[in-house]
Amino acid sequence: MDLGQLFAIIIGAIFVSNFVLARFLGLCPFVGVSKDPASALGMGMAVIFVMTIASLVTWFVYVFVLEPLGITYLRTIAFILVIATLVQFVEMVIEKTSPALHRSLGIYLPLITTNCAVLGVAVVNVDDFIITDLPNTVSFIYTVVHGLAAGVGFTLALVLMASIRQRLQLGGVPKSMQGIPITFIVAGLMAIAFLGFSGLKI
Amino acid sequence: MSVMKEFTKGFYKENPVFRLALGLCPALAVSTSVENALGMGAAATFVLIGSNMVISILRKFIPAKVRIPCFIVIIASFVTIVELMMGAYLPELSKSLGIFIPLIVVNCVILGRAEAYASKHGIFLSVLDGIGMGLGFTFALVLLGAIREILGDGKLMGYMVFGPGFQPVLLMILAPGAFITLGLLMGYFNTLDDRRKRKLEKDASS
Amino acid sequence: MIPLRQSLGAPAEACVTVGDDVKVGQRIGEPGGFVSVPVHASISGKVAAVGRFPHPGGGEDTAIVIEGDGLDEWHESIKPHDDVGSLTADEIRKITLDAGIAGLGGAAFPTHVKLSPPESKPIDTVILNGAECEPWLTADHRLMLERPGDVLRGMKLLMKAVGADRGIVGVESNKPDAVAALRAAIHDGANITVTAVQVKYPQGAEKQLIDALLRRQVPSGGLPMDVGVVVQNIGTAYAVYEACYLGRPLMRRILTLTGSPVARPSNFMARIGTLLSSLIEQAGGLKTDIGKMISGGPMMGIAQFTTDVPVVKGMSGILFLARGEVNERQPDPCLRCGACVHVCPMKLVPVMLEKLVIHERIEQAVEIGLNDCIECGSCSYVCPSKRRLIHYFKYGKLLAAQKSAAPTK
Amino acid sequence: MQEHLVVSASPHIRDDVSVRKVMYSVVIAMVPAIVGSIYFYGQRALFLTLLSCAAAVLTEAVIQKLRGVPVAVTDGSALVTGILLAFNIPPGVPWWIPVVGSIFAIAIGKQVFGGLGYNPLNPALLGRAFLLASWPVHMTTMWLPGRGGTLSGLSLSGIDVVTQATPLAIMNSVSAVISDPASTTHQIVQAREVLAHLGSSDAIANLFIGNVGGCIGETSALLLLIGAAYLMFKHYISWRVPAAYIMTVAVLISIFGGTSGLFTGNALFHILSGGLILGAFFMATDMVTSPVTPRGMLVFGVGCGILTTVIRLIGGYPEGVSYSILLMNIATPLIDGRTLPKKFGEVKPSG
Amino acid sequence: MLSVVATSVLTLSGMAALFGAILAVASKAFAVHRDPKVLEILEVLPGVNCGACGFPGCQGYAEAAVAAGEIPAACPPGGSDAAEKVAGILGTEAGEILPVIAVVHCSAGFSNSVQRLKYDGIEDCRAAMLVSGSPRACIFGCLSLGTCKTVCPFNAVELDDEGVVHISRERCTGCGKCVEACPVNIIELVPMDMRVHIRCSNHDKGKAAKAVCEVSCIACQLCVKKCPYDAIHMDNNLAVIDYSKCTNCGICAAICPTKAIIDEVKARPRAIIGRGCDGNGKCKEVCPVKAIEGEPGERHEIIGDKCIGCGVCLSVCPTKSISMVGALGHQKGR
Amino acid sequence: MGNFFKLVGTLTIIALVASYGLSVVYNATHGITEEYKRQEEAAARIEALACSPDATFEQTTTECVLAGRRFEYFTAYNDEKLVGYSFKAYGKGYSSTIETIVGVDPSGTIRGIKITDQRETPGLGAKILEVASLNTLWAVLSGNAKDETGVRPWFQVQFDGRVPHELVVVKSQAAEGILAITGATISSDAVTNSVRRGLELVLSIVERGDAPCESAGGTAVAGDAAAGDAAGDAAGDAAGDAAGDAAEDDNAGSPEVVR
Repeated sequence: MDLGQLFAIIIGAIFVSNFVLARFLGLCPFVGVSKDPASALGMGMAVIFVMTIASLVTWFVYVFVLEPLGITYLRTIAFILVIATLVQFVEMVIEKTSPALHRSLGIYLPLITTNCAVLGVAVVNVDDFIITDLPNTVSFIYTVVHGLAAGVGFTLALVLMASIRQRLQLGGVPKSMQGIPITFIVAGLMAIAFLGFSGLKI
Repeated sequence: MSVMKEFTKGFYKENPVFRLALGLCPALAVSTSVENALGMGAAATFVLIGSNMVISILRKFIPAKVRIPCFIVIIASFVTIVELMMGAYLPELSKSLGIFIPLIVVNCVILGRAEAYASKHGIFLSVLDGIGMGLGFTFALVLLGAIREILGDGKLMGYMVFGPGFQPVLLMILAPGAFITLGLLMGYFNTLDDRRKRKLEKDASS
Repeated sequence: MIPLRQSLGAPAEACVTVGDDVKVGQRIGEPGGFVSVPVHASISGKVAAVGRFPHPGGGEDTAIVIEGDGLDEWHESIKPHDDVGSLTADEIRKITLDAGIAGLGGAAFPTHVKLSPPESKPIDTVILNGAECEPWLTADHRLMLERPGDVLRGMKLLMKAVGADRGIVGVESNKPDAVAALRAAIHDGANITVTAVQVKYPQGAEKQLIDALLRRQVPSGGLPMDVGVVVQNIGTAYAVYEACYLGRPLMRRILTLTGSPVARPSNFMARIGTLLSSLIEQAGGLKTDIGKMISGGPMMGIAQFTTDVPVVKGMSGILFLARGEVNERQPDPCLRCGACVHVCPMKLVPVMLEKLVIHERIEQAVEIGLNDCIECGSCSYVCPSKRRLIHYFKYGKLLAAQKSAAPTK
Repeated sequence: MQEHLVVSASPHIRDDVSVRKVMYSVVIAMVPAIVGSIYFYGQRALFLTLLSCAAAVLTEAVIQKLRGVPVAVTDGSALVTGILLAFNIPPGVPWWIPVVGSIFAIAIGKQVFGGLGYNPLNPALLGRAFLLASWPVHMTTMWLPGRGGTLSGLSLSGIDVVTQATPLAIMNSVSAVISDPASTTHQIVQAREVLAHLGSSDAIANLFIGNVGGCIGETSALLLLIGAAYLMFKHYISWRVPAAYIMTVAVLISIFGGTSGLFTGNALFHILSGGLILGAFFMATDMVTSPVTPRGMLVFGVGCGILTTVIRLIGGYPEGVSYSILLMNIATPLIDGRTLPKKFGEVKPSG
Repeated sequence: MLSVVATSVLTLSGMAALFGAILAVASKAFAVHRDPKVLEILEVLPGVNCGACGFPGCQGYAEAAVAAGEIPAACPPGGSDAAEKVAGILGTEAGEILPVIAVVHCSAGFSNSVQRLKYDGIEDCRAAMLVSGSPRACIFGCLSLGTCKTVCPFNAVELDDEGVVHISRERCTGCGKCVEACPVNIIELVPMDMRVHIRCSNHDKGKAAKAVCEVSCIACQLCVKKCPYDAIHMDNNLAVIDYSKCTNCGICAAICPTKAIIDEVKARPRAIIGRGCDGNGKCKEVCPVKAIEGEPGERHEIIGDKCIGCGVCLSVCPTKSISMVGALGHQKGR
Repeated sequence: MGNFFKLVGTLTIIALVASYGLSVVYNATHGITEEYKRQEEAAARIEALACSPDATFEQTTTECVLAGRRFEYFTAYNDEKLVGYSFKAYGKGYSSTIETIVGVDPSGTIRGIKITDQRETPGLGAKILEVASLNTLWAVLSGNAKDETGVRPWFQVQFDGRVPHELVVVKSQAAEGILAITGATISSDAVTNSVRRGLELVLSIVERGDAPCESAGGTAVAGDAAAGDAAGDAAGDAAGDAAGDAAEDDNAGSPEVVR
């Protein structure tokens, strides 16, 4: 393992192949919770947390359960089970400890379960870090860092989008484009701008 | 609501992608070509029908508290079946759809229909709903795929549409093209809807 | 015609009825509250009507119409005070109140209220605002030139009333004659200085003036007294002088009548209640068709729709604009050029405030300083898109007030 | 009957600036650069610029008509977008490039959001980014040599200058050669030579005047600065964004931009090349898409500077200006919200 | 080595059991008390968050309702329907909520009333009041700047080309937002079934009122006198309908000389005189619109397009030979 | 408590049934998938080496790790005669790892390559598989299409007869090297660089006979391998192209993988 590589993973996941803008993952909450920056940030934090933990747990499940038993074909179902449990667990904890946060995220907290970014990060991790012949410690660190960075990338896109949408709400947008359509246009334009990060040599 | 209506609503009125804004991730990710769009649509439709059917059967037995995990397990099973079958019989397609096959699990269309429809309706209607929604989803994907493939690659189903002089708009194939196309299509559908509503209102008031 | 709403706060209540005979200086309206001033007759004659008439502050309000008898008899209560030097602070305040003095700068804030700072806020400085608030107006300038001594006498009384030991007259540097006149009138022993300040709109706004003279910033939402300062207008000081030395209530004021359509733009010492139409006659009438008539200056004044409105205490001038001078362009979309941010003397962000008010996000607007806006008009003036910024801010403040006043059920 | 008096809220007098005035001033400010481009690249530059403008104005008019809002193309904003887009394309591209770019810029970059004043990203830059992503070959190879000069402003040997025409692109590729451990000694020597050429006063002078390969309007720092000075004099653009932008690039390039260790970068070369002047004065200052708060402008400029440097030094693109401005455009609402000026007399917010 | 089948089954069901258990335990440990009633009530509310009830949105209303154990205030948009449901959830009896609708007491348009100044500013009545008072010479009347339209959450308010405000009966829910917003207070909530309204708010004397607006109430008192139900009285030079007495007969609207009273009943029944008529002429006397003619002693007749269907004649006919026919008797032009 | 068991029980039972069903499907399909993969690979090896289908292959697993995977190669014999070597190269493309099977003749020149697995963007990166077809949709619909079976993708054809130092991606036809796919330099780079690295490794093993990577499995090698990945990962797609010159970025910064 070297730090340069770790750095590359982080930059890659946040900017270059941003989960939302380049990989199309996690679009439902991206559209849904990007109405105001405050709750976008809350949602983002929740996603960062869940993604990191999910990466960690799915790594254990894959490396210590599925692979040794030769049932890697069950990874989808196993991962989603882990994630669903995890999210529901987190939801209960947040609801108990911070009702305000819970209210601002509203129904989108349970939707993290169905946030394909979370399952996506687990699946990508397997493809990129786990099935390669990296030593376990290295692949573990890469996996967790990648989960974290992907979450940060998601949050970055979400918060930027929320602040733009807040400005767009203050007028201008033609009626038929208001809401989700314009959000997608903005996402497209953001993706164009993010193309500027492509080809970063790290 | 008539059976026919139940079936066709997925196309336009409740089109999962354009109207309900569900299942967006695969809609954008695999709509780079019509071929992929069709494959994804078929896979999703299969899962949709299967899970709607099973959930509709089991709806009486599943306690509310573990409803979501149960649904997910059921859906995930169907997805894995698709994954395995595709790997065996359609290896090329399976390769090009990539991680988006496993991600059908978290396609909001499917869980959404399970939650909103199949867990409340009988098996016949649920299957019908699954077919309708699945076809609507496929329709949306193919439409997106066709636009993007024609403009972005100058091809349709892998065959050139224009002469060799055509310079394809590469952006359409890239991520931004997907977002913008979907945004514009949604806006267009909104306009259509608006016009329809206004006409209805006019008819009603006169 | 004398409107009863002469100051900020509650309007006065009429204490005469139709048919009564009144004399100059007679009290005809009792203050309607603490933040309110009494109203006095400015001519002698008969009360012809008490009813609703157009008010220069906008809309209609109750006014007392006095039919003049041409005698101009003074009311018997009007007599000079004997020993002005021995008046106590309380007495000065009392006289100010009885004389119905309200700030003559434009806002017409009752002067006695300003002179009654709470114990917890000691006042060390009285500032006399000689920075004419607005372009075009020259009323204060004339007063400083013609009655510098009386103005300073009034000022000393004001200092005494609030217990301040320092007095500063701030005059814009483009009026060296006024500075010289005032300086010449200062006699020994009085701790009064005259300072020339930069010519810059809105230098005459009290918070900006305090900042320019003393480098003290009045806290957001606070009053000058929070930094130990009382700011008074030149005209107010003169009115205090008249009240204390001559015993006259505030029944006349100096005002500027100007603008391109006016034949002879001039300053008038006009009695409160005089109809503007008669002032216009005095100024030689109007040369051209007018498009706009404004009570006050061009930046903050209130547009009038009829010349049948009376002079009120807060009226510092009347400005006429010819039809061609009226800018009626429809607003363009905001370019976000930021010019308004640049000019705002309160360091607000008008561009955002406006959008928030338009979309009725009043709480958010208040959060970023809606209520700090002093409505100086700078932002609207510079806006290339001609957006109605100030109008929106006034409107927003109204909504904000309604919102906070609305009872929470 | 006399007409009614007009009653409106104060203030009753207005400055005589207007949107049109601002826009046409920007157009005037770009005239020197247009003239320069015709001089350097011939009539084709003018042809492309006119095409781009025509497409922009026409698109705007058509969309406004379709949307049923007043057609306000005469405000000049579409014209500005058209010119700026033309400034950002190589002079050798086919005619349809600026047309398609303008249509995209106006339709997707601006009118979708409601037109002037509402677009979050600079339309001209979006148009360019769209073209760059869609037709990379056209957009990165179809340079024309400056009048009587070479593509890069110098004559070089041994380096593939046909496809790497802009000075910055050459700088990039020779830097890559130097830092590549696989390069032979001969290659490195050659590369260093080129590098020395690029940093020579001749080359810098060429860059300043604009007699090098590059996009239509970006090459002549001199002519652009004349226009920018006019705009600054008119107070239509603030000094904050360009100053912060250029200073940041200068500092960062000086420190990290060299090939022989820290503090060996040639800041002047980087500032004068790759459209930085055009970007800093004409596009980063775009009122609609940059922050309105004074501190926000500084943050915006610094952000642009950092991103430009990052993209130039380690990114996939040699110039980086347009992407960094677009990226900062995205962040503008966020910056505005976080950099509200301190209100006059603001007391420390309690709690 | 176990077969793939066995491994799969064991692993997956093991995981399911484990996670199920975790969740079950956690749901107990982190249980939050959330009143299911609040959620139920939220379901039946219209969900427009209009705030007409006085609470911050529907959620606030629901919480308050549960906390109080009764309906805290009416939900105007939801009407009695929602109230019943909420009451059902709370287990209390809903009070009868009379459906109400907003009515604008002014019908001045640009061409039939006098402006006194040229307003240049924000299209909003409240904002206009700030700078100038009403641009109309009639200071009681509508400003025609459409604040009621902008505040209406249900798109029920329209301004026509003349600047006259119309409120859609179908869309108005009686939430009262416009009433609150109108700076000249000319909007009132009246019972839904009231269809005849005074469309003026001018308290000036007749001459002054007429001078500024052609469709103003000139205080002629005709309606007060003619109203068979004593439902109109004068309040400071302005006719006011007492809605508790009004029967929508429309007489006042028909006789008002300035058309300041509007009759919204589109289709009125028509009186028909049957065979039993003995020609006593009582109906002819009372008919406010002179729609009955006939010689004494002979069967009287109704003049079709004059009858407004007020039904006054019905009560005076000694032979009970007058009847009202259909609601489609004639269409009153708007 | 009964409730508790009901919850857990339901979930467990559903998982049980599901996993049973799945494992059955798995058993049914697994063999087919594996067999398909094996056959495809074998066919690809033969195609890449352009040798007779009867050739025999001998697998060698080395100590080296390349692109995160243990490096293996095959030595091909036809009638006991050495035909060449074949190996699988992995390159991290834009959205996937591209697998390429490379055939090398004993002299060290490439005989051919065959890309066996890729999930690059259709219309962009996926053009590494594109056959330069001139048939339009209309031609196909009207039945006028020319027969194009057996035509190899033009991108892959470029590799034929190349030696390691020629494996450089270029942007214009004027320059010598592998011509990149327009707008997809990343994918082009991924293939080219992975092929070159594998080729260099194979040659150093077979020519010098040494196993040049004692430290296989150690962190250093793993890191290096991953660094190769990262460069690919970090680079966007159309982008690199647009740079017009970023062709060499992949190997510019990172040291060669194997010493």
